[in-house]
Amino acid sequence: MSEEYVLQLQHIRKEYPGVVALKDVTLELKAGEILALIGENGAGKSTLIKCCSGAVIPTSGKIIVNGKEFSSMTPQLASENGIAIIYQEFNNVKELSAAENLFLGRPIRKGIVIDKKAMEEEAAKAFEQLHIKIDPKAMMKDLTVGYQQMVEIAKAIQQNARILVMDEPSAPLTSAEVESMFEVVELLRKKGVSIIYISHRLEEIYRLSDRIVVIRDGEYVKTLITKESQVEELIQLMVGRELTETYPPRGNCIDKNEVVLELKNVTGNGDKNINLKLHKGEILGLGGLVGAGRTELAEMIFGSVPKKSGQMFYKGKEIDPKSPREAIDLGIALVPEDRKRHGAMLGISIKNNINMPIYERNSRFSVIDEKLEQEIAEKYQKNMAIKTPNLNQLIKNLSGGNQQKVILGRWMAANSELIIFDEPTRGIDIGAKYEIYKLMNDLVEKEGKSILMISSEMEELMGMSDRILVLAEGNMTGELNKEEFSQETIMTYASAASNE
Amino acid sequence: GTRDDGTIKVGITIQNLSNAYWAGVMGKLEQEMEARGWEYTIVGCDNNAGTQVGQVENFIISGCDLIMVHPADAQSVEGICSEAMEADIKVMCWDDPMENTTANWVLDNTELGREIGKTASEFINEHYTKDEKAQVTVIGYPSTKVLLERADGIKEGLEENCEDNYEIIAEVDGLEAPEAQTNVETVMSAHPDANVFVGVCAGAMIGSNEALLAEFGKGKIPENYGVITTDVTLQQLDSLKAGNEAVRAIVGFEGSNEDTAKACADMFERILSGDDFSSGKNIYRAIGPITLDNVDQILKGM
Amino acid sequence: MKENKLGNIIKSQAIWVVFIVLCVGFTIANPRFITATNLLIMLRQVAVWGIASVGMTFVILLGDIDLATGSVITFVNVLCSYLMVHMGVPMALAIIITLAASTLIGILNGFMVSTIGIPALIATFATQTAFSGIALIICDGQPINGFTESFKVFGQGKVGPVPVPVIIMIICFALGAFILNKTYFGRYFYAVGGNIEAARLSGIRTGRVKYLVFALSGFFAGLAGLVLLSRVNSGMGNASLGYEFKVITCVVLGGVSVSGGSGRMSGVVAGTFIISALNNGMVLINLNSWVQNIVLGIVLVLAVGFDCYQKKRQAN
Amino acid sequence: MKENKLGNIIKSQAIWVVFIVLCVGFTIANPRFITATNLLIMLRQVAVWGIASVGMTFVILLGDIDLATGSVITFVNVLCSYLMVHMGVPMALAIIITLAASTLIGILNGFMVSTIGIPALIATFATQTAFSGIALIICDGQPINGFTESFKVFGQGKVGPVPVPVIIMIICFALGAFILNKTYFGRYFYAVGGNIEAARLSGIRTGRVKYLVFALSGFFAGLAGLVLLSRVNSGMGNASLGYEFKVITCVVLGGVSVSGGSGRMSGVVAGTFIISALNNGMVLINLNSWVQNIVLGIVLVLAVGFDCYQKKRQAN
Ligand SMILES: Nc1ncnc2c1ncn2[C@@H]1O[C@H](COP(=O)(O)OP(=O)(O)OP(=O)(O)O)[C@@H](O)[C@H]1O
Ligand SMILES: Nc1ncnc2c1ncn2[C@@H]1O[C@H](COP(=O)(O)OP(=O)(O)OP(=O)(O)O)[C@@H](O)[C@H]1O
Ligand SMILES: [Mg+2]
Ligand SMILES: [Mg+2]
Repeated sequence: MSEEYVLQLQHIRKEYPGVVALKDVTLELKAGEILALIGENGAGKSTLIKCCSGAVIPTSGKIIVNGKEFSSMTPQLASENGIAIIYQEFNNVKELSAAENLFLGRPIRKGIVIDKKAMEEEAAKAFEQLHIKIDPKAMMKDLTVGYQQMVEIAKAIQQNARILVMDEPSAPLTSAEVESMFEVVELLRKKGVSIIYISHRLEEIYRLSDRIVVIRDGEYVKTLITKESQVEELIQLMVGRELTETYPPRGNCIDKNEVVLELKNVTGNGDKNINLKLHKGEILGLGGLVGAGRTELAEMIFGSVPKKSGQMFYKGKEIDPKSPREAIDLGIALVPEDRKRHGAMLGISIKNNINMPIYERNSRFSVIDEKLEQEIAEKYQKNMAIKTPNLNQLIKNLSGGNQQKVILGRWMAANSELIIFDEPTRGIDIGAKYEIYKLMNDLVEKEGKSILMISSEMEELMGMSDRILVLAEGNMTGELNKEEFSQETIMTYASAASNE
Repeated sequence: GTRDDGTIKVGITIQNLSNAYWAGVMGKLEQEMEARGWEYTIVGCDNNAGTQVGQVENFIISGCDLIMVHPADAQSVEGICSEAMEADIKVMCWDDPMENTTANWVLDNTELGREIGKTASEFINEHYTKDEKAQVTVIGYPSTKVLLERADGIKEGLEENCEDNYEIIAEVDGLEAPEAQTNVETVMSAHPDANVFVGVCAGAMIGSNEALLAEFGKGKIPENYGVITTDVTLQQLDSLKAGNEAVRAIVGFEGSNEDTAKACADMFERILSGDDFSSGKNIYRAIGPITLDNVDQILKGM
Repeated sequence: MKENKLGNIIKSQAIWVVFIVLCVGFTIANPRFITATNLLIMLRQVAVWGIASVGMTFVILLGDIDLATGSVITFVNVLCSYLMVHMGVPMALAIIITLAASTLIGILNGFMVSTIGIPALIATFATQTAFSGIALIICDGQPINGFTESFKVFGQGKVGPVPVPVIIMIICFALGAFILNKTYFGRYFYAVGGNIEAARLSGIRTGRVKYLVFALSGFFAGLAGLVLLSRVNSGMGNASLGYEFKVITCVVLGGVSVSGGSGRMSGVVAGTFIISALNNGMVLINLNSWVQNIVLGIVLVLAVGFDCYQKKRQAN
Repeated sequence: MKENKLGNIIKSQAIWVVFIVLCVGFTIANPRFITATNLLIMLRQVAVWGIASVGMTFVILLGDIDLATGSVITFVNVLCSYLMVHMGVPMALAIIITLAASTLIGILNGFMVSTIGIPALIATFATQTAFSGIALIICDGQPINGFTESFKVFGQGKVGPVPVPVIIMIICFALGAFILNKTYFGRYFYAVGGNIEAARLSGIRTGRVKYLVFALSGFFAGLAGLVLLSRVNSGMGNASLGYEFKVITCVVLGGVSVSGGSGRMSGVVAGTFIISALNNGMVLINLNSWVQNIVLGIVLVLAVGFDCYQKKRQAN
């Protein structure tokens, strides 16, 4: 490995009104290495790497690519200098085909005329390399979240970039897809591509990276050689304290006699004949591959999408919520998987975001009790350890993880009895994860609530659930009790339907 | 007639059908044509020449025997009117002395403006002197040719008929009543002794009358304050007749709406019956002031 | 937080600064501008737009737009005068029926936008077109007049020196600010305007919110129409052509973002005042009405542009 | 994918079905409707809007809107006739100058929208207001006429039985379809309209795309203005009040989504034809012009509503 740096971000500082996202961070990428960038939510990882494409213009600092210095970057310059970036948020055009998305901004063309066929052929090749079956002509909006992410990855690879930056590429993917992505990453490494890899999943970091850069609160902390580092050390550097357990223990608090939620042959929204029982004080895990239909099931329970047939019982009474409002009033909550689109109301304050479902409850003749509003917001800011200078801050100015905490706070405040978590810790750092797990435990243990948890992280699913149900292509394919938990069994069930 | 069943069909396009004066006259004209057993289509072009050309095209294709245009811009419809003439359709123009027509029923808008100016002068001469000049506001709407000509005519008429006893203190827009009212209020605020308002249309009169009523109250408007414009609508005539409002005179045409409609229908008859207009195809419309003296007679035909 | 509030104050004041600069300029050109009488006249003139702008603010906050406002005002003019004059309906009842009708038009818009899913621009444009036709049919293109004296109060009356329409406008502004800041509906407007799907998943019945907002827009337009009717004392089938854009201009000048989710009532008040000062001042200084158009366009670009440019720079 | 294409075809055909139903209806009411002469006249009448709708389609695909179109058409009318009549500029040069000027107005809009960040609705409304004033100042409120005979060709000429404006419109439609489907910048319009941030981060110079689209909209409006001028043979300061909404209606009827990112040129052709059939047919069947407004509103709601309702149901 040569000691020459292909990319240097030097003394980068980025200020937002009221927030300093980065304070003098330096990061240097060597030729042909995989450099992991880790840090808590809001540490500034995404902001930092956005600087090398011009998606974010740093307040001060230098960007040096292959020895050439740039005071400011643009997406065009970055691409001309061999940099490709997979962003944490999706960056696709829903109304164009997968192939056109793959070639967005650099279509194959003859003169001013595009060559659609060539693009489709190239796209098909790229998808094949990733072992995914995506029709290049399919509209982006018709693809699932996981597939959309795979298109993003294919797009970055397709550019034949010398420098590849990946910001949490695995977050929306299932294990099988993560595997094929890893193969490609290894292949690229062999070809001499230099890679910056951001993830909250430490096992990925250990598997792939050569060196690790840790940042915290917008400041550079330390660079480590992966092989010489310890997980405990990493975590301590990230969160600034020691964490002993990944999954906090929880006493048995399940009340077998009280069934909070029962589904009988629920069909609709892509799911068929789903039966399940959730007891009071239980955390029931829902496992499966991308497209298994778990989110769809959650949407039906939450009244967001109507079911076609079957029955739902909540605390023994039959229910058929026609809107989220009805579900919320019954005591059901949903922490959605796509935070930016379905969770956070980005343009309004943290305080309003937390209070949104309970305004009617806390109003008199439609007039809001502003004191109560403030108290509630303060309470859950404290409980959820939301990092913010003040509660009137717009939620869009928070990092992904902190946004998630606001959403969790919202449902805590709404006093829901049954909380559905759809990928509760997607893109959330270890420190915050632990807090959220503890909170989930407290909810079932101390407050007698019940939780339905959808998760694609196998570890998390097994670590947190009391029982696991597995879905495949809209069918329920298996149920596991705690003592039966194992990755292999879950995977077998998860791929059951497609094997038939 | 070219119609299969022998009935006569008339196509009419006018500048603006949502305008009170036009809606009123056209309503009466409809009655006249119905009485004669004709078929008709009346459309407004919203002061838009392009639209009007299209409307004449549609009339040609729908097999009219007579097309009447009240042109947004006479020059623009000359071409299409000549096509109509070629198709053996009679064409009449209301207002302008057009070329490609069978006959024109002409209103000289500059002349009409002059008449308004003259009528206003009589009022001014009666109430004002060299030492105490009338403070005149001209209410126009400079975006259409017709109204622009009227406004210019008004100024000429004032100059010709007044002694040195007036002064134009403001010129403002006011095609529709609310706009006129707002602008007159502003003028009165800028010139507290603004007292004579002369305008080019019904909206100008209704708006300024209402502004004066609001300022002084009914019956309390000083004698030397007045509003004089053209167009014959019921509301204007009522205000004039009431006597305790600001309306002093209206410059009208043939008389009532009914008179106008009848005169127009008579023109239609003459044209349809194949009268020869080659010696003089421009028939000029009568213009004359309506005052308290003849208002009752006119109101009968509204 | 302090900083933020200060920033907001400065931002909203930028609009007020524009207003004050305009006032000073006009006063220099014609000292009568600043007299109490003229200022009251100025406000009276803008009352119709100001009242309608309250409903429009809600609609624009939702990220929608209401092009039907002008037609609703015209329709109300014609309907109310038809009821009172041709059908002999007592004034109070006629007013109630008229306001109900205008609110219903708003609900029709809400139905098209929310239930059918037609973009507001198109749905309300269709309503505009259709109701301008209906208004003309009702009145047969003729002005309707001859109301009772008491009806004049709304448009021409005064309480002390203050014209009644100005009082109505101020009450509407206050009501608008109250709804936006103190009631949960107001919070919902911002939430739905900002991210409708997230709002729905937080338990807001977004469909109902849209209905409510369009109904309110219809209602305020109806009220504005009544004030106009009383002011001009005659119902006409073309009373308010293009008023929707006057009203939209007031709202947007006031800093309400047309993409929805942000804006404040106080800004709209300032926007309305600016338009009113311009309308009045340009006539006072005898500006040619063609040039007035150019000035209006430039002021709009400068005022909105300043705000947008700031935001754009901040975003980076 | 097959399914998808089929779906698209059915969708775009829904608009054509509306067109055919209208034609059949009008023909039954008045057989003259379906004569070749009338159909050509019908197309000639709509040519001005059809030409302008090509540029408007691009703008709406971007999720923006161009309210300046009507003013640009008026401005072009006045400018070109002023140059030819009052300044004696030769026809060809006058046309070139005029088209350049209209494109420049488009670029001005692009500057305000892209560089300053003013929402298109506001920016182009300001342009509309200002340029309607400028046009009136140039012509002093008077029509300008007295062009050379050869100038009449664009609006009144014929090639065989086919009017020249119809030919120009067809060329513009074909050019529009080519740009949208075959050229890379046409695809960029979809990308920028669909997700501007993604487009930017993929290296598309989104600012330039906006400039280009508004410039094209100005250019096509300019061309439409020239055709109108040649058709009416006289330049007026209020030639095309409200044309922008006629043009927007054609585009939106044609299924182009006002939120940007989706729509096809063939749909816009259908939308234009529907408007043209309605305009022509309603006069042929002697429909009262007030009722015409009501019919227009209802057709707009039905056609767009059907599409939107389908999409809304599909989304669930
Ligand atoms: N547009 C913005 N305006 C204001 N503050 C911002 C903005 N974008 C990011 N920030 C702030 O910058 C900091 C860094 O955010 P960033 O998204 O880079 O974190 P991250 O390390 O990628 O976190 P995560 O792991 O949650 O994705 C956060 O404190 C956030 O609040
Ligand atoms: N917009 C859409 N249009 C058509 N089909 C869709 C759409 N979204 C999802 N689907 C289909 O619905 C099914 C469920 O997809 P989804 O990814 O939501 O499942 P999931 O179990 O929630 O997966 P995840 O692990 O991502 O939570 C898949 O078969 C997918 O193809
Ligand atoms: Mg991040
Ligand atoms: Mg899911």
